[in-house]
Amino acid sequence: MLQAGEWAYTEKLKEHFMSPKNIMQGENTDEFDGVGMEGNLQCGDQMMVVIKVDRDTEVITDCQWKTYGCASAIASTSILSEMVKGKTLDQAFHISPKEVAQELGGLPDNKIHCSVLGDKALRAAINNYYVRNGMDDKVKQEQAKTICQCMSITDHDIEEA
Amino acid sequence: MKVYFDNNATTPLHPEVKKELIEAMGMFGNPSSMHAWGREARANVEDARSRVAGFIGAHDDEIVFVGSGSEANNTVLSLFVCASNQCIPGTKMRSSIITTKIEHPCVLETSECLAHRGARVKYLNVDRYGKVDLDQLAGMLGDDVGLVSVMMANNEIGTLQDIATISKMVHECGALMHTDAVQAVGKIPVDVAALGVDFLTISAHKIYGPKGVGALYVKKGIPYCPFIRGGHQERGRRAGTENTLGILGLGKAVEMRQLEMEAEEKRLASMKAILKKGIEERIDDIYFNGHPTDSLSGTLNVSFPGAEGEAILLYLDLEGIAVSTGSACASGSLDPSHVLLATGVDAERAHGSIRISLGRESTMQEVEYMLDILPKTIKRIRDMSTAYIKGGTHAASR
Amino acid sequence: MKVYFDNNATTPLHPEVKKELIEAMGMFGNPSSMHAWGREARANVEDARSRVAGFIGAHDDEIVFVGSGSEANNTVLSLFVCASNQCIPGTKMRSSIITTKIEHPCVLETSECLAHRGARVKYLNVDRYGKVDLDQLAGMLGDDVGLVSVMMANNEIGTLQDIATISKMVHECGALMHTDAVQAVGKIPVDVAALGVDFLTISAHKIYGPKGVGALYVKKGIPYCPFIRGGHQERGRRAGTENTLGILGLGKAVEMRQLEMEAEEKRLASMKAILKKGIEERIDDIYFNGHPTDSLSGTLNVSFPGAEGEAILLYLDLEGIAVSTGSACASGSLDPSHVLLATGVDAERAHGSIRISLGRESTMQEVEYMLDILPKTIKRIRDMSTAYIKGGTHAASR
Ligand SMILES: Cc1ncc(COP(=O)(O)O)c(C=O)c1O
Ligand SMILES: Cc1ncc(COP(=O)(O)O)c(C=O)c1O
Ligand code: FES
Ligand code: FES
Repeated sequence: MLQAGEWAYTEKLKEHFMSPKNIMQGENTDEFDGVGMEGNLQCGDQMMVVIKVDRDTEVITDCQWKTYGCASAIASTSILSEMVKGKTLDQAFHISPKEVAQELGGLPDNKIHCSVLGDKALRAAINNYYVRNGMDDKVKQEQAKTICQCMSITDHDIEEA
Repeated sequence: MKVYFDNNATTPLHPEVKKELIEAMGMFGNPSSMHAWGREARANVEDARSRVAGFIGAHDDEIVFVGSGSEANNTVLSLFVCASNQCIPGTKMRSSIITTKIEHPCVLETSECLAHRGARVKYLNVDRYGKVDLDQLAGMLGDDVGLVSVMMANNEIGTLQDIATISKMVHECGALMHTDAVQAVGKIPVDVAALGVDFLTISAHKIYGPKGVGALYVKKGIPYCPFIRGGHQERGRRAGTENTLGILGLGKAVEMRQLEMEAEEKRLASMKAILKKGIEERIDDIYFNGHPTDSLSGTLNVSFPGAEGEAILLYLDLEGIAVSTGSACASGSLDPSHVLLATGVDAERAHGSIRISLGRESTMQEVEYMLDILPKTIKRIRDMSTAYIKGGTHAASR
Repeated sequence: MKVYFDNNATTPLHPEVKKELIEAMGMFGNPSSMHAWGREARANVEDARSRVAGFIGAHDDEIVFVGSGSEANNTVLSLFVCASNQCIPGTKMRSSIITTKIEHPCVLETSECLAHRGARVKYLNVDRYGKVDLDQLAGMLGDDVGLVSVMMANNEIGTLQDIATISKMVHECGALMHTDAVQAVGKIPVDVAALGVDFLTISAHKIYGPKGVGALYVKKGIPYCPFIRGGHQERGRRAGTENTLGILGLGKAVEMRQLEMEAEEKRLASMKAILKKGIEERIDDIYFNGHPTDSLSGTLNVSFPGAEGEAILLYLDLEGIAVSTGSACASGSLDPSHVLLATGVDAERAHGSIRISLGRESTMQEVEYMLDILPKTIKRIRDMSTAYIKGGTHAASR
């Protein structure tokens, strides 16, 4: 007989779930340079990512977040918030959910969409930064079609994941 | 501390059931065999049947042993879709079925499949406490209705239905009555005559018996056709070599329930009251789901808006506490509980709910530990929740 | 002396299986639960799945745990009668089924029921040794055939079929192939790839595992729809809380078979040869049924014209020896064995036959005891038999 069943998720995910990094303290989003919000409470998943950006280099200096979400959403956004620090806006925009999942050592199939959420919120925050700074031309639109209305998740996201 | 508060999902074996199983392991005959080994197994299976029958006020030959509560429910529903009815000579089943929106998936999914196969299936609404709408039932009942299936106690919120009243209405229109009593038998008194049901489902593993065995009560004289076919086992009503160990375990589990149920349910009720009061006092912005009084004494379902259910479950798990979100068998599904939605709870509150289900091994120390850990856990999750930020849904309530 | 020679009906638990069950009794979680208790149960169930899969050369996710061999067989056959096929989107099942006249009742009765429900069912003949008529199969196969179900080893006479050849023929016509391998797995090597089957049935209690649990092999990519519906258990392929103890017992049983099968089958074969020779030498006017070589090594079916099977069984029982007439689950029925009749044996010989089935606990002392008691028993019965009075059917043969 096997003694202990392994955790539902990887150890890495468990670590980030137990002590999530960069949770936004307080409620004041005004002190950030970009704010992105995805999902909604009715669907059981919501994510907000806020970023601080060095205007000269376009490097992300801080990334914080809040979520109404499950263990995968919490852990994947925690790890994502670590990954983007020091990256340029452009580099950060192109981090794929797949890379996030890889960092976590894999995710169960039915949980992939949860990691997509953090990624989408980050992209929304980056776009928000561009809009706020009059760089509307830099705003990147998602090309793919939305296949999950409720999560605003696209077929593109799923493939990426 | 290790705290198992998920007794509606499944229960530990009763120590007496363990003993019985260990003792019975040498008894290996096939109850269908005519020789000594077979007769020994047969005698023990029949003894278990008597205990189960006695516990719910049935005759011995009204009890069919099956492989699970799910199988029992599938068996009953499936009686109503045969295109030929060759197995039940002389009976033409009526082809409409009525059930409720809060049934266990094994009833709901089977109903959906039957609908594909030509049955008409209607689903009863429930009120905000999870009670079936009897007026709606009265309106639905008619000449075409063959079967009404209403669960006795709900697994997620614990709400009890008035099966006796429903049976009466159902019989008046000439239909048959089934109740899934998996969560009720062994927790509240169940007497098939008083309930007036034609079919009733029991599962052993919810009452400290083994998993993979259940019983179906089939009232004498009611048209019946086996679901699993072959062999003459169970008087031709369920094929497959009898799960002798499982059946003996169920018999013993029922015997122990008979001895312990009454006192224990009182104990659970008082523990639940303490748990409820403690949660109310220590955590704000909460909602209890299910009926405030007509409910299983060990079941407490509570919503914490702004905190997601799976996150609560897993943070509690890290502290050694087992609870569930919705029903165990729905885990893996991302949809909010169909039961909570049916009671009119909005999706967010449904997503943020957990079920705490106490059992015979639960202690007051465990309740206290839970009351220590749960508030911290909810705070922790709410602190990182978007639902509580400025402009978030619950910002005002803070 | 107590002699259990009815191992085809059911077998005693292997001591290692008993140990496993006793150890596992504390592990009570529901494998669908996400918390620690659930994960422990899940890990153990998946471990058992790997063992079963490995034993028959399948992938883990091709194994579905079920409640019995009968349920597995019902599951496969029932795939072919849904009027709607909503559950298997895009697949329109062909509606003819071919099986044999010597299948287990759980295949034959289900087939009959399917025939009532609109399926066309054809039954293959067997020769006098119980081998399926392959020419007849070739003639029956056509565009309309959806499923062919042929048992691998017969429970009454032990005859083995050439499943690999049959699978090939079946696949050439585009149908699916099922084999009921309940009596084969654990006795002869079984490899699903070599056999080329799409479905294969296993039952634990025939190989020293617990009753009430079995496994169905479902080849990857094959259309499938659950028989028992509800819940997400077994990846949505079989609802009902998993019988964790039973599944662990099956896993252990399979593990022990892997270690012991080869040596033991040789031992059983030599014991059977001695038994056969002894019966031949000591009792006249007898017939062995089944194939002389292509047969299970522990199964010996023999007819004693002039002696009625049940009488033989009960006289042997009085001497402490357990055998069976036909299959255990047909007991209660007074009809002669459908298997023997299909091999062309006349009704009288069929009535006068017993099945002796050896197992891992059988000893040479038991064989000797049997060879001492059986001749006396047959003589005793024949001495009071009308078949042996002057002018009786068999008087001449004396
Ligand atoms: C060939 C065969 N198939 C199927 C079965 C049914 O298996 P179970 O008793 O597990 O339902 C048996 C034995 O009973 C059998 O011998
Ligand atoms: C109300 C209800 N019905 C049916 C079932 C199914 O019982 P089993 O797990 O024995 O199939 C359950 C539990 O899983 C239940 O809670
Ligand atoms: S013929 Fe109707 S259920 Fe069998
Ligand atoms: S709709 Fe075909 S089996 Fe359910």
